[in-house]
Amino acid sequence: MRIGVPKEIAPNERRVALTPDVVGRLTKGGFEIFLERGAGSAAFFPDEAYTKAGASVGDRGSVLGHAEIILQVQAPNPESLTQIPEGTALVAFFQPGADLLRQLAQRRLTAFSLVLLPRITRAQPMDVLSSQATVAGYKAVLLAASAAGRVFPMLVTAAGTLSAARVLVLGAGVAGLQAIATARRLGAIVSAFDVRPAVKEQVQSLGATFLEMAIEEHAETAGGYAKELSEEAHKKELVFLAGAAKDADIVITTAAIPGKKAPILLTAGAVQGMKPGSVIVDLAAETGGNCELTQPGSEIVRNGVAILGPLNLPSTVPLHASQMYAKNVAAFLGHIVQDGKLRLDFEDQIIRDTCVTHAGEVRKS
Amino acid sequence: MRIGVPKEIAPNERRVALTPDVVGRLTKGGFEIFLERGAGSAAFFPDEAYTKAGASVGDRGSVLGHAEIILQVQAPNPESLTQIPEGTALVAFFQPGADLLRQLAQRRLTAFSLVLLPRITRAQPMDVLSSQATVAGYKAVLLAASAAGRVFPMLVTAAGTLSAARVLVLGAGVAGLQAIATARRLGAIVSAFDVRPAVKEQVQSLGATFLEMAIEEHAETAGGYAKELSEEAHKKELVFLAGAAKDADIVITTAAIPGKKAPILLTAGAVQGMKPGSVIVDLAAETGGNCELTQPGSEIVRNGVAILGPLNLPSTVPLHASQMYAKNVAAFLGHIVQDGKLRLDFEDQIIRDTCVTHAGEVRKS
Amino acid sequence: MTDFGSMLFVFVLATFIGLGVIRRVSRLLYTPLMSLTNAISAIAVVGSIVVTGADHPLTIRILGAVALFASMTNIVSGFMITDRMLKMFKKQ
Amino acid sequence: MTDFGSMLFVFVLATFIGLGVIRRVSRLLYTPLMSLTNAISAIAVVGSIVVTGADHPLTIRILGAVALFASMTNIVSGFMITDRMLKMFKKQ
Amino acid sequence: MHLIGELSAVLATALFIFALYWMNDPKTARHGVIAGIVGMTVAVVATWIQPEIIHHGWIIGAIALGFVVGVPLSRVPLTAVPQRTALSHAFGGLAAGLVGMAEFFLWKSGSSTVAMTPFRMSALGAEVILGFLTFTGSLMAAGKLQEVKWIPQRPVTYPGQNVVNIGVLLVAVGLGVAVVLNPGAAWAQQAFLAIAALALIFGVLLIVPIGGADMPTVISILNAYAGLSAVAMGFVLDSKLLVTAGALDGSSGLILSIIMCRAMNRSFTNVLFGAFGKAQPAAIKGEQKEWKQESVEGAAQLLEQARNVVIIPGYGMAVAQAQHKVRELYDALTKRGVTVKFAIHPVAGRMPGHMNVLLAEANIPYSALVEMDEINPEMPQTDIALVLGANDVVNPAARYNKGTPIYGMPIIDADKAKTVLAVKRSKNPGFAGIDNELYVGDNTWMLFGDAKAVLSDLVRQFGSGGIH
Amino acid sequence: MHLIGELSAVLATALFIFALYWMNDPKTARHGVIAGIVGMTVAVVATWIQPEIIHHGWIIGAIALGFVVGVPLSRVPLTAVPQRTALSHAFGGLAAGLVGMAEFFLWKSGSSTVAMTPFRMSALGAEVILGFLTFTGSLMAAGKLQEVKWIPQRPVTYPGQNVVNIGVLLVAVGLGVAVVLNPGAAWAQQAFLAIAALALIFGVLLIVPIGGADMPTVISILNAYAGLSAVAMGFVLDSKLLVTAGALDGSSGLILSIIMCRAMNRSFTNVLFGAFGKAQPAAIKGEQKEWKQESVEGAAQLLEQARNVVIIPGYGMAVAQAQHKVRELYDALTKRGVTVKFAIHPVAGRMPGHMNVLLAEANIPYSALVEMDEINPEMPQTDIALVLGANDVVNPAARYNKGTPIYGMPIIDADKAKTVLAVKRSKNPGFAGIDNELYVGDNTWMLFGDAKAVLSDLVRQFGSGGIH
Ligand SMILES: NC(=O)c1ccc[n+]([C@@H]2O[C@H](COP(=O)([O-])OP(=O)(O)OC[C@H]3O[C@@H](n4cnc5c(N)ncnc54)[C@H](OP(=O)(O)O)[C@@H]3O)[C@@H](O)[C@H]2O)c1
Ligand SMILES: NC(=O)c1ccc[n+]([C@@H]2O[C@H](COP(=O)([O-])OP(=O)(O)OC[C@H]3O[C@@H](n4cnc5c(N)ncnc54)[C@H](OP(=O)(O)O)[C@@H]3O)[C@@H](O)[C@H]2O)c1
Ligand SMILES: NC(=O)c1ccc[n+]([C@@H]2O[C@H](COP(=O)([O-])OP(=O)(O)OC[C@H]3O[C@@H](n4cnc5c(N)ncnc54)[C@H](O)[C@@H]3O)[C@@H](O)[C@H]2O)c1
Ligand SMILES: NC(=O)c1ccc[n+]([C@@H]2O[C@H](COP(=O)([O-])OP(=O)(O)OC[C@H]3O[C@@H](n4cnc5c(N)ncnc54)[C@H](O)[C@@H]3O)[C@@H](O)[C@H]2O)c1
Repeated sequence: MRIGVPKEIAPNERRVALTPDVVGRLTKGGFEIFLERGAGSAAFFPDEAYTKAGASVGDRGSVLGHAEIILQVQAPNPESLTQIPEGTALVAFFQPGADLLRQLAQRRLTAFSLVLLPRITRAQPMDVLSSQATVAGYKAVLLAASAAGRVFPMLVTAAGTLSAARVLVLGAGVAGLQAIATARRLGAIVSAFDVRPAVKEQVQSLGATFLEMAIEEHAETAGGYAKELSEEAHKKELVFLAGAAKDADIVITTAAIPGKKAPILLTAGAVQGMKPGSVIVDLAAETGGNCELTQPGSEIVRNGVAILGPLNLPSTVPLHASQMYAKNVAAFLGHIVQDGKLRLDFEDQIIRDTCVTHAGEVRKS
Repeated sequence: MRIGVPKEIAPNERRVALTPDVVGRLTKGGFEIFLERGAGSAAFFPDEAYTKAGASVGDRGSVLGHAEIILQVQAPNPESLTQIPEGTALVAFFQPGADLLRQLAQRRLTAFSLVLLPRITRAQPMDVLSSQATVAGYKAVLLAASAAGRVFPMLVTAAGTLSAARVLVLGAGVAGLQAIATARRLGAIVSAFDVRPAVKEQVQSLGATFLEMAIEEHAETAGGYAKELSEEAHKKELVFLAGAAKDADIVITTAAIPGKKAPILLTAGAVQGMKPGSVIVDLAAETGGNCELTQPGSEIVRNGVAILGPLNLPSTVPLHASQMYAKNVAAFLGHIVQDGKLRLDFEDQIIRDTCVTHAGEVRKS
Repeated sequence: MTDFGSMLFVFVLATFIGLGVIRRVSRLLYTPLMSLTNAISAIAVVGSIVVTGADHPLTIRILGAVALFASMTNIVSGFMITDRMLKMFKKQ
Repeated sequence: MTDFGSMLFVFVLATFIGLGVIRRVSRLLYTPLMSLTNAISAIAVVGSIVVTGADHPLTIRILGAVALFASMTNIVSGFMITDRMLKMFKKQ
Repeated sequence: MHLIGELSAVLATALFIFALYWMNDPKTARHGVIAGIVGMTVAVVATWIQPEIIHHGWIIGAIALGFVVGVPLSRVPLTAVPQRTALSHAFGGLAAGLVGMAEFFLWKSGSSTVAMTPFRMSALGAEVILGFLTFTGSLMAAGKLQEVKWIPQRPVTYPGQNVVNIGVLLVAVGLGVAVVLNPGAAWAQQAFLAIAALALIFGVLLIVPIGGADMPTVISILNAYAGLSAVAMGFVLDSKLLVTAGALDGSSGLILSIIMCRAMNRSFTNVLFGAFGKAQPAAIKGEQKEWKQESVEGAAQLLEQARNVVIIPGYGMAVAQAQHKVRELYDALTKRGVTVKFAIHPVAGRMPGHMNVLLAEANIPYSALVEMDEINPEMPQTDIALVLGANDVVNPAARYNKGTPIYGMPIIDADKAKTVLAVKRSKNPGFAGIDNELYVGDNTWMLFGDAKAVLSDLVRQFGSGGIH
Repeated sequence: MHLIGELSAVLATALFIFALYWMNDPKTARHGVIAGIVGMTVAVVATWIQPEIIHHGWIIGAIALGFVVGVPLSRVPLTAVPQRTALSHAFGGLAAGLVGMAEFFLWKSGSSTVAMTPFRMSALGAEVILGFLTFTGSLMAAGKLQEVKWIPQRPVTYPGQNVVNIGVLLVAVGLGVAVVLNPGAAWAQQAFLAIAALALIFGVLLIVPIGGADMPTVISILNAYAGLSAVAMGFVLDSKLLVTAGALDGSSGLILSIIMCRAMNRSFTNVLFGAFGKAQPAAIKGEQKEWKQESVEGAAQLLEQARNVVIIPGYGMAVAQAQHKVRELYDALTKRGVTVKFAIHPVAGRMPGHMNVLLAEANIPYSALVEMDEINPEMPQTDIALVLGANDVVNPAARYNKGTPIYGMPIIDADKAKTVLAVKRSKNPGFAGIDNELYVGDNTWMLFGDAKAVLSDLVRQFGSGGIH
């Protein structure tokens, strides 16, 4: 089967869908890989490494035009879409917006959105959400530490004692847990909060403190995701978190509810109550932000509190993020391709959930 | 005694010479503190905190004009100098360049450069070099980690194993040791090199590997500083380090020889040999850089290797850097002031070494 | 009347036991141990009783009574002071 | 001829020693320990020698010889296999 | 002459004590063997040179035969060591029984120089009973262990078994009492023979209801019996040496069986009189698998004896925050020359890299961490897989059970290791909520408890084992 | 009657053994005392009820007097316990000596039922010599410890001292041999009295050359002598109980003195025959301070008994990479209820925050870390300051010695703690290259060795101490 890997053209996207390492494994597995020239260079994978691994490197037109399956990180832009022949399959990591889906269906592409991958055990090797969230959680702490006016660890020195930074992590999913771990590594005193009850033990298993707030409702879905809170509970949460933020030097927010706008956890008032020099890193910026003041994609300062709303953090760690993405995608390929042909078995939960357009129809919305 | 603390006006300088905390202690000790409005704001110390601690906040002119001792981080610029009355004492952390010294002497200031503080045991509480190098070493690792295309710790995940970053630290003085410790905290595999033999044990005491190269000469002065190497030894070192850099993902260089240009440790050729995606953070940028390609104050990329030459890193952690600076300066004040008067006892090594101009004369060069 | 061999046997075996048991006594307890063994060694009381109480000449019995008094002092003060010291180890 | 009291004494003391010493044997060595004590318990050989070698009726001596053979087998195989097993603990 | 006898007895006793004492430590254990041999030689020679010993040929012959049989018996494969030990006990028991018989008949025939006090006669009875029951009991045990065809390996139980067994013993003891009270009676000789026969029968009955798993405990108890029969012989023959050596042997057997009982969670009294049967049936009835529990002592012993150990950490290690204790265990094991590796499953814990974060915190070198794909081929050669609060990631159901959520997930093949030790707090399932057959595997032993607490205990076991 | 005697002897022996065995553990130690009391009561009663005992009044009187003196003697302040023990030994020795004398004269007067074999006569001699030398020796020791005026506290030595001492002893022994060989001789009685006198003198001579520091060792040895005299009495009186109890006492005294010698770095032979003097002079001569070494066992004991411990880490902890062992020690101590704090000096190590990095790696909670300024006021109330590879930062010279590079540097006041334990590898100085008088302080004890190794040992001591 012919696989095409175009260069990512979205701004600030430095990842690449396949790495030479994975290319090698795929070619051994009978795939032919066509790679756009320079596709991996932003992630530090030179074209030679790909050719050595068995890929053919060519121009964008030929890559998009001749592949049976196109692997990307971001969704193709409208212009690229026109270059892709009808019936081609597309695997990428995109939010399935209505416009985009319509275009994909129009072009009769069989498109798979990895954002929709079910979080079930056997899908773990393909779980792009987890792998990229891991990178994001790690990087968020580095951003916070770089932006902070203080060092994270406690240091007793001849010039006095530097107290350890107090880091508060809101939302302890994959990214949140990784943030906790990274902040602890740097020597910070970490506490965390989440609405899902199972998280408490997980937070403690990383040596951090879990902040307890009595929420009467059951905030976890059967699938292990968080539910939106009732208005009353949410108000209670806001008051509670404003109190917690007061003591924090660093707040990292990662709360998300799948398919919904991110919940607001820090109001402008809560930010007002924080110490000057504190830093908020809002990982939910992409879906609106957990902090009321967050401006996605930029950094603002309010009352001496820096509020960072970084977008696409994983792309800033392109080498490892691509490595994981490529492994995820290869696992996904292995699942949807059988005997050299696309297996469109919609009984299969993974295929059913991720395939958003097929044969000119929008299957999901 | 009247102490004046003007706002730092050098570009990118966010530190402040005194913190409210230290102001409190000094006022209790009989000093009167005059602070320029907003002097601490960049380091997150609001004016109110200073007034609360007993300082008077005023405009620049009155602060410079009425103080008996002026405390600064950077040396005053020529314009400020004209505002300072003759005979005033000045304590700051500056390289004693000939031009500057001339101006200081001209204005008949009694100027102390904390850069020249002897590294003796009893001077440790005033040791600004150490305190600021501590911050720099820590921050250098954060810079490197942020710039790297990879994560530092080893992580075994469903999307494959991310290998730990290999960090090489060149020059293991105060900043280098702190860099080693910080990189180890983040989970990197760290090795280090220095010409002073005593450093080996110190590097190992942080759990890192010391790279051994047989240097025949004794590269340590009686004061515990490094000497310049002979040309031959230096050549040998360059070859050795080029080899070591090949394996590294991150190189942090901190080598310095007091009063001299920083030694070159990484040639353009060595950089060529490094892996794409590697990062060099050159802490010696201020004195020319340890890497041949370093451009002080900016970041360049060569063969996929990012070379960062940050200037004034401590200033990017203004809160803690100022806190330590202020404690150092207060300790120095305690040493040079006795019974409310400047004690110009040139028998005292600390005073002798640091006092660069007095009574219109340049005492050091 | 016991034969010499048995006595020797008993002595050797008891010494082994003594060495084995004492070696394992907690370092914390050496001082009370010393007073305890001190009390136990006053087992010489057995001999004194025989000498004192049997139908012997007066001088002999006086010797015995002094010995008995001495041993008894040991026993009483030895056990009591040991117990007093041990009471101080409530912590554990 | 030893009296009953001494024997009892010896038995009690030896049991104490046995308990004390064995309790401290490394868990690693229980198997060799078992074969070693097995060999030592073949001390019954002493009785067999007397029965076999003294001037007794033939039947008695045959009983003795069988016992002697049995004990001797124990001694030989017991010590030898213990040593063989212990040789395997070179590691430490 | 008498003095030499006494002194050599003291010497031999001391040597025997040292022999056992030196078994404390593998380093000195071989000195122990030498001390034992010297002690035994001293005892034999001292006895032999007594003037009343005249039939030297007989002695030499029997001893030679002993060597002929003993040497090959010491060369059995290590797997057959338990049988050999049992067989040895049988020989020991036989010797004691025979000597007892001989003494009795000697005395009956009037040719004994020994005065037959009631005490001595009681001792004689005890010697014969203990000796012969040890003889047949040990033979049976050896047979069961060797899986001899006509000896049923399975425990054989029937109603009223204990009554029958105790009955047989009581009759023998009763006859003994009768003989002691009427040593001169005409029937005494017959009674004595009957005692011997009953003891022989009792030995068989004692072992019949016992299953293979309990055999080591039984052998250890038989060891104690053999020792006690030597003590009795000592009383008869008026030999303090016999009494001491026998007492050493008896107490050692006792201690070992107590320890073994404890390790198997059995009460000692349950074992003491052959009432072993009771706990057995459940295990035999169905093929239903059982959770087998190991004591911390037992686990420490297993780990010490292993050449290579693979530790498989999971979420439970994280929950217990046991990483520092893991490091102590790692240190203790590597110090003993055991190779220790950590097998890290890609989704162990609850976040990517969860195990890495914790193990790095505890300063476990990266080089000791091995990925799943690398370790799996090595698992069959692994002596011990220590599963530390991991569950789903070692669940063999992932390989074949399509009904489970984890089907298809690659797992760490802990079940292929020679022995598995698994630490968890309860029988509860892990994240995926499914049962794990690994825990009831034949070669799996559970260590129930919080991972940190269990590891503390384990590490302490090593610490204390090393000193004494 | 005889049977009761034998059985009660066995019982009393067993009780004494248990009494000592229970001293293993503070938890059971008081049971030990009860066992001892019961054992003693059994022995006394069994003796008393013998038919030949007829003068009950005498016995009651002597016993009552024993209580009258004994009870107050047990109420001495704890500081006087050593003297009391010594005095007690004196009483024990006296009793043995007197009984020996009595036995001898009884036998001489022909009113003894005991056959005086040479063996028994030797035992009698030993009893008297050991008893009387213990008597005066212990009295002297008690006097020295109590600082009685007319007994010189300082060691008194003179040339040829050892020759004189050994001479006296040899004469006594020689006389003893003569008596054994000619028990019936006319001069035997005088000779026997002379033996007693010489023993009394020897006891005094034995203690004269010994200084206060060695006294505990000496007392322990005297304890052994007292025990041996009881053994000898047992041989004379044909009492196995005396022999066992005496042997227990003798071996305990022996072991304790060996342990004490080891802890003080003295050879045991050096102490055995009163040749203590030799090592002394150096200590007396000048006021020059000495490095005192503590054993790991001793240190563990000290730490266990402390209520609060302050650990002062320095560069040596870092060099040894001992942080994880430090954590183990921290765990072990806090588990025992000891309060542990870490005093972090601003320049400990070789970089700012050096100690923090390492202690955080080992997961020591931040709350346990205390800054210098905060800990210093607490130091005088600190039971133990454990200086762990720190040197300059605890060097009192910084306070007053203007000549040193560290003059004026604030230090952690380790020297003000009640006891200081200092771990380092050698007597080498630290970074500043200057001597540290803290290490030779009166309340300081060195633990030489690599910090990691020393801590491992310490932690193992705790581990093993808890089990047995
Ligand atoms: N790594 C990831 O990124 C990630 C993310 C989400 C989900 N998951 C899932 O999490 C699971 C990970 O597998 P796993 O084997 O590591 O964990 P697991 O299957 O959840 O098993 C953990 C085991 O540890 C035991 N345990 C818990 N606390 C303990 C304590 N204090 N002491 C001793 N044992 C304790 C539990 O048994 P007791 O309760 O009886 O003690 C449990 O059986 C997988 O199913 C994976 O799919 C992983
Ligand atoms: N913190 C900073 O920023 C900084 C920077 C530069 C200099 N300094 C200077 O460094 C010194 C720090 O004081 P410090 O007390 O921490 O250190 P120190 O005075 O250098 O003493 C360290 C002690 O540790 C012992 N040691 C070394 N390795 C050991 C091992 N493996 N096991 C056990 N002991 C070991 C050494 O004695 P043995 O050799 O006998 O074992 C030595 O006495 C001060 O003088 C300070 O001024 C500090
Ligand atoms: N079974 C698997 O194989 C597998 C793999 C990966 C992840 N997961 C699970 O998927 C789940 C979601 O992980 P994710 O990181 O993608 O989550 P996410 O990004 O959707 O949300 C991040 C976190 O925000 C929390 N949150 C939502 N609303 C909040 C509020 N109002 N206040 C505070 N916190 C709030 C959520 O509970 C969640 O923990 C987790 O349970 C994770 O364990 C399962
Ligand atoms: N005694 C005290 O109180 C005290 C306090 C602080 C620092 N110090 C000492 O001062 C000394 C200098 O510390 P610093 O951080 O300011 O040093 P620095 O900034 O002058 O130099 C940094 C490091 O670069 C190294 N270096 C120089 N040339 C090199 C080459 N060609 N190759 C490799 N490495 C080279 C030096 O050895 C030094 O370790 C250290 O010994 C430190 O311990 C002492």
